[in-house]
Amino acid sequence: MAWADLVIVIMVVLVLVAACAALFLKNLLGAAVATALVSLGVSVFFVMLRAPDVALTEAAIGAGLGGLLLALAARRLGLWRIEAQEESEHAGGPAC
Amino acid sequence: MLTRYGTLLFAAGFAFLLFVLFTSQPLGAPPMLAGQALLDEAATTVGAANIVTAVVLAYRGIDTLGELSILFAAATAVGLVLGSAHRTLGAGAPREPGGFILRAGVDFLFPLLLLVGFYIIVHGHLTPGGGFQGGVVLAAAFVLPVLARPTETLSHKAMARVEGLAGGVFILTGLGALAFDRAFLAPLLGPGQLGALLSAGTLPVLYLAVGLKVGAELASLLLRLSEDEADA
Amino acid sequence: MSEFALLTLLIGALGLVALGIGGLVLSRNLFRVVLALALAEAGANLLLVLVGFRQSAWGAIAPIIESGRDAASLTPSMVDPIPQALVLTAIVIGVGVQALALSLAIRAYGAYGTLDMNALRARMETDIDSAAGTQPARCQHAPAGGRPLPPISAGARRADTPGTPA
Amino acid sequence: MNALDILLALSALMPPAALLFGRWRGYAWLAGMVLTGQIILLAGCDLPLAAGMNLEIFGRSVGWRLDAFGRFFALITLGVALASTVYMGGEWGERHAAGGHSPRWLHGALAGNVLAMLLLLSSQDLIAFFIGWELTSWAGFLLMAQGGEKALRAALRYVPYAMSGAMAVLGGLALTLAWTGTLDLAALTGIMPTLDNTKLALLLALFGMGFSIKMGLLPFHLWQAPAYAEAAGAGTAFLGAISARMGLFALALLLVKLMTLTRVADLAFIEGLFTARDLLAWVAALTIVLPTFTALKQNDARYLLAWHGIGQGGYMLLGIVIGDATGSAGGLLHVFNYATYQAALVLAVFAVMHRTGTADLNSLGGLVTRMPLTFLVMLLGIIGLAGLPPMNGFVSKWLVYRSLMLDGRPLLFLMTVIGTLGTILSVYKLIHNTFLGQLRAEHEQIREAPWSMTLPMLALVILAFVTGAAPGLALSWVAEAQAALGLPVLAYTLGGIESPRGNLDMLWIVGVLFAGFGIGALLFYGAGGRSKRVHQLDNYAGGHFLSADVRYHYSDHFYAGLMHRIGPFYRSSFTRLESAVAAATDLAASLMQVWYRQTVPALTLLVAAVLGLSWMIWK
Amino acid sequence: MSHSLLALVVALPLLAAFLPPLLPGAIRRLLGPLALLLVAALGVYLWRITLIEPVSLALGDFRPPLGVVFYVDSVAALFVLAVALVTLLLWPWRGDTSENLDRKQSLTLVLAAACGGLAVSGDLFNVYVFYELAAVAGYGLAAGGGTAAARVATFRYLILGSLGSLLALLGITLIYFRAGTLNLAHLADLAPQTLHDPFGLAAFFLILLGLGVKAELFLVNTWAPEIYATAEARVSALLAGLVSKLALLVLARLLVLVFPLPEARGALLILGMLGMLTGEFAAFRARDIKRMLAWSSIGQLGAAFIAFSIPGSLGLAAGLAIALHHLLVKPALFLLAERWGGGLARLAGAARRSPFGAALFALFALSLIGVPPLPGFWAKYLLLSGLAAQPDNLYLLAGLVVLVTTVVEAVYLFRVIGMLHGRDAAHSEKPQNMALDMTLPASTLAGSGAFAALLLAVALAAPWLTAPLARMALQMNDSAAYVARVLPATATSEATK
Repeated sequence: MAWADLVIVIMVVLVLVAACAALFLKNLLGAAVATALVSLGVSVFFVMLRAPDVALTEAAIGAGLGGLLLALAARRLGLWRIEAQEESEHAGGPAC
Repeated sequence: MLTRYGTLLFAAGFAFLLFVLFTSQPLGAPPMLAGQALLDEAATTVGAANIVTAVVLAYRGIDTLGELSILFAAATAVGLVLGSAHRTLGAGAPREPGGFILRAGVDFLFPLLLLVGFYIIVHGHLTPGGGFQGGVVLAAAFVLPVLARPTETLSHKAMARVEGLAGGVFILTGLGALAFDRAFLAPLLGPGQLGALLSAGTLPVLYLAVGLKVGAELASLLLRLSEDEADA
Repeated sequence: MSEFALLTLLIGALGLVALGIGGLVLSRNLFRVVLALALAEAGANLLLVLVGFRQSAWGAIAPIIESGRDAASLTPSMVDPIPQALVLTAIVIGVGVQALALSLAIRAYGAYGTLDMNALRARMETDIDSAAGTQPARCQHAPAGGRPLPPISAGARRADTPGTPA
Repeated sequence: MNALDILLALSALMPPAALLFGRWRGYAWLAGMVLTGQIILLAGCDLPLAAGMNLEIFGRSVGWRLDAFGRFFALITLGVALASTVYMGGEWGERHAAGGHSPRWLHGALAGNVLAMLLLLSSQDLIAFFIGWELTSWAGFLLMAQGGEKALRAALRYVPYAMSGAMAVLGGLALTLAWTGTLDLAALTGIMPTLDNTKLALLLALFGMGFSIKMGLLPFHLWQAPAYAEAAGAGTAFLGAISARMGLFALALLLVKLMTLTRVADLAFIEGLFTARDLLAWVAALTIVLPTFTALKQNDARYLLAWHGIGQGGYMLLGIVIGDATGSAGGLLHVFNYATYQAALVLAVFAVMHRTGTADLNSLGGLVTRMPLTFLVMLLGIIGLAGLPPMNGFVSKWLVYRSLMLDGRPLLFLMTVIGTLGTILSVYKLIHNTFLGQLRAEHEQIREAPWSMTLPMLALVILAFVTGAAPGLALSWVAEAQAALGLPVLAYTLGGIESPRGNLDMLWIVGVLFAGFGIGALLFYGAGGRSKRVHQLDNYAGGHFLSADVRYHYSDHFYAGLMHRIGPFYRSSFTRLESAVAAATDLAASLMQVWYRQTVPALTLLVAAVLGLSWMIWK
Repeated sequence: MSHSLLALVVALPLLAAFLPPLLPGAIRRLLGPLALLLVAALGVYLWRITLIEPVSLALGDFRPPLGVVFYVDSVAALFVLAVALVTLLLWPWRGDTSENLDRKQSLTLVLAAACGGLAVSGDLFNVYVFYELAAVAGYGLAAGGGTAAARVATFRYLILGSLGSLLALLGITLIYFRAGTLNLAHLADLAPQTLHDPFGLAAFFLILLGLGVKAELFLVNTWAPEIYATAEARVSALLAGLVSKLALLVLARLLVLVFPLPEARGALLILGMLGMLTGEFAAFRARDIKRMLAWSSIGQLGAAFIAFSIPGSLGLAAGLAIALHHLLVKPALFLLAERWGGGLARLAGAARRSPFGAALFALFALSLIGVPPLPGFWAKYLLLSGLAAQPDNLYLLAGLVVLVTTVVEAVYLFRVIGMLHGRDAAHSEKPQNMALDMTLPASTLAGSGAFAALLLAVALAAPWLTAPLARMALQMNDSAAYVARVLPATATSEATK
């Protein structure tokens, strides 16, 4: 197995782990960060697939802007407050 | 529980089915019926060294127009949903201004981001990157100061003007082709010297419009999401 | 890129799609639903670029003609530019939709104070019903406006008639 | 423009005219004159007649062409419409309008019905036929719905029936087109009998169901009585007299002309024993018996008559299904006869309602002295309905009985006789509870109905009497219709029929009857003619004096003994069937709504995608 | 190319959507209707020339398989006209604030542009873009109702729609993976060798599910009752009337051009039948008009799917007739529901307040259930005669479903008519009914009346419209002509090399 292949396998595993983290992390802000990480990982794949334009776009829009959007939204949803995280997974958000 | 495992099973099944479909012929050897022909002629007919740009702006310019419209529609819809009339900062929890370092950094970053953004945009037809990526950088340049200093605001009206102007320029440039008896969105002014900054006809103009429009729309999206709610 | 690497990427892309869709179905939290959607979209985009990847004898070249190189010699080994253009479009579309979804979630949260899909749906149905002035859906009453046929009256039970007028 | 064009054009002008000028008092007279003109025009023209208007839609021509069979029904339609219009134009219409109802819409609905029926009766192909059919249904709905809240509910109950019927017909139409390649009735006449048995049976089932619903054949009859009874007065008369007969027209067209009765007889449930034709005959016979005895139970005069309307349809169908010259002539003639006396009866009942405000048989009585003309109309009408000489109802029923006997169907004959028995019993209840017996104190000041009401009623019963005494007048049209339909033609005379197996001469019968009356009168008056006229409230019973407020005349629970005997057979089986269908629909609807209340539609989408993809890949 | 004008179908509404911030108030209110009028005029012009011969336009003058192609046959031209007219009739003249009105008008214009684009586009991915455009504009408009319930419903709609788009994108990826092109004509040319196998069918199924979301296809139509119950009536009218038809048209085109296979037809047929059954029966128990109309429209679109599954131009004619008829009737009904949108019980006696409105409702109801000589009857006639002519028994079953559901439809529509004409609300026991004014505003009556006028005009002109309809169906069915027009022979051979 070539080094390049190994790198790719590791990357894929990392991306999938990040994706799982995005889905299963109790902390929604952390999940948002994980999603941005997935985007970053995917943009690396784009580079490998000789798609620099797409890679740039994914990094800038998917990871950067998307992450920013998620973070801003999370703030307005009150997900930055630590105490809210416990119930958010079960009751789906802080009780009003 | 049943739903959970059932869903996982079906999601895995879906992936498996797609795997079967995508491995039914070898990867890495696409038929590229349209792709190859396009690669062969793009340099000469469009004159953009970055062929993806040629596809995005020339061959599939209408897709890009649609995409800009989607972004426009999304920004408009977000405006409709979140509203903009009330920008009362005192209503919610008072937002602390960012730290000194953040503010200083933002002040330093602003011209830099602006420069980088425009650079990416105008070189879109030559190198990777272009209107979209540059637009994001521009949006960041304008939004970061606002995020750092809550007292500062950007005029939604001004952004709407920029947005409208950029969109109008894109369509009018496309329609300009009609005056020369060409089809909508046909690149004008000839392909020029491959690899030169002023080449690929009207493509840089289009990309500039795209960049401004994307920048303005993304900035307005970000701002709306960052604004505190005035009413529940 | 070896065939193995491509297959790995394929599995990665499909894994993202599957995780995204599965997460979309299973998440009750609106915010996480949006995250799941973003994951699935990233996977689909990767898939589209993967499909346009070409591994020729001289390796794979990005579809950009570097200055000073002869275009004709490069193009036969370039990867397909069309899917890349499509993915550019798809990414931007995805972000637009994501922003819209987030703003809707913010508003829903603002109104109902929860992000739980089940609770929101129930509240929504109650709101719809009360706005229309109708019975809630679970209620097994007759539809407003009456049944299509008059109920069997006592008189009709005795004889094959719809009853005589009072 | 030929006569048919003029006829249709005039009818097409009337509904908008009614909607515009219906409030104007003279409108009824105008409409009456137009209808009279149409009758004269129609009676005088030579047939068959094709309309000039011929449309080309989706490569098929849609046209109208009237033959003698259609004309027979068209004349009845116009005649009944004339009587109803005149009736509506007078005092009754004013009262109706004063009650918050719109005379414009009532006139408009009636005119719309006439137009729809003329279009139906003169259709040349199945598309034109279906257009007419649907227009008839919905114009009928419009007429039914105009009698207030109850009428509206009854009309809404009619909707599922009408629509099921229409859809069955439309399905039959589509299959006919697919199997024969044509929709032209003339072309179908040759082609349809050549279809194989399965296809023919399916077509018969579809069309048959559609037509039976309109006709009110068992088990599709439940809608008819309330819908017809609750309609506004003149509307009830029109609906009851002719509307349901459109189903008979269509059935006759289908069975006799398109499929031919011999082919229908080929469709056997049990080879050689029980065929589709037998089924139809038995359905017709049951339709005579069951609704007639249901009518017996009614305490509302309108419902009583409406239930009879369902039962009388059975005679007509029975005659046509028998299919010989006598039987089919009897069936067709019964359409005409029935229309005359049914319209008269309904109008009479509404005249009583007009004066007393009720049609409840338990709260009427003794009106004979107050409304003698109306009494006369009702008397003659019920004689016709019961099928007794000298009225025309006797002739048509006699023809049907005779053909049943000659055809060797004694059981069916027995059924018709039982039905007639029930009819006699129930019409006696009608006239007795309304006009005979004790006059109610609150009806003391009742006057005879106005001329605008009695005139049409009288005209109708006189017509019923004249065509009873001289059935040849009507039989000429019947014979024409038989010829046009392809049935054996009845040999008729002015007084009845002439055949080697027995004549009927109504002139003689009526003559003898009146001679008998005359002799009886002579004997009575010759013997002194002793009779004493007392005041109706001057009551003596068995030597006991009863004060005016005590009723000695009870009309509640009429035929209580009989009802006690046959009651067990009258469980509400059909009503239950109807409710079961409704409940099943409701249940299905609830189940379907569950689908649209999913919490996670994405899950369904995922499952569907997986299953669909698997199907596509491994199929 | 003299037909380069047809790009204006998309460009004009978009321009009118983008420019308002740059213009003074007086002009900007007129810009949208003006653009739509121009598009309508363009539609009429295109329809007249395309009835003779379809036209195509290679955008940017690029050789067809490379660039994006617009292809306009008479069907597409008619839909362009319909898009412009219906949008104009449903134009949002009023809003709560001037800002929101601007936004709604912009979104409406974007929606019109997207619908026009869907009608004329000849490129698979371009279709996807326009579809997404219509979707996003639709989400925005649906959420614009302003209530919290509308936001939740829109969120659910958005998630389902995005998932659908994702599936459609996967389908497109599959097709590109196999065929290497996105041009519909090119795909039609290549399909017999490359796509007529389980692989292609799988791709078709994914696209069907994806685009089916907007077309209210069974399985992915659960959003419809929620959205139509919460959105503004005009928006519901746009979504149910226009957007669903365009999605349907795209699917039908895909079916005819690229996947004319029995399995694909079977999927459409079965899903259409299920949609009809569930929609009409669910409407039977609906308690308020808006959801009743939503379910009814699901049922009607099911009928259209059934029609398009019939092979040959007869099925297309039936499908077009049903779709166009529904396009005329459903928006008008939703307009009436603007004021009459609540529970059915509230409608008691409303006919006395607005007799004209009640008459319009009755007219549309009659046409919807197919009472001749209204246009709905001809659509149903075409559908049933098409179904009866098929040898497969499944088609006969579909015919039965159509007949049964029509009866159900008649019952619930007439129940409403009965309610309208029933006893006045003042007489009923519930006092809160008195507070609601059931008198329809003049704007509603005018809009709805315009639809009714169109409907009656079609009814009167039916004998003269059958030939154009047949011609349209023939053109749509003629995939060889499509390929030949978009890819002249030289281009085909060169591109496939």
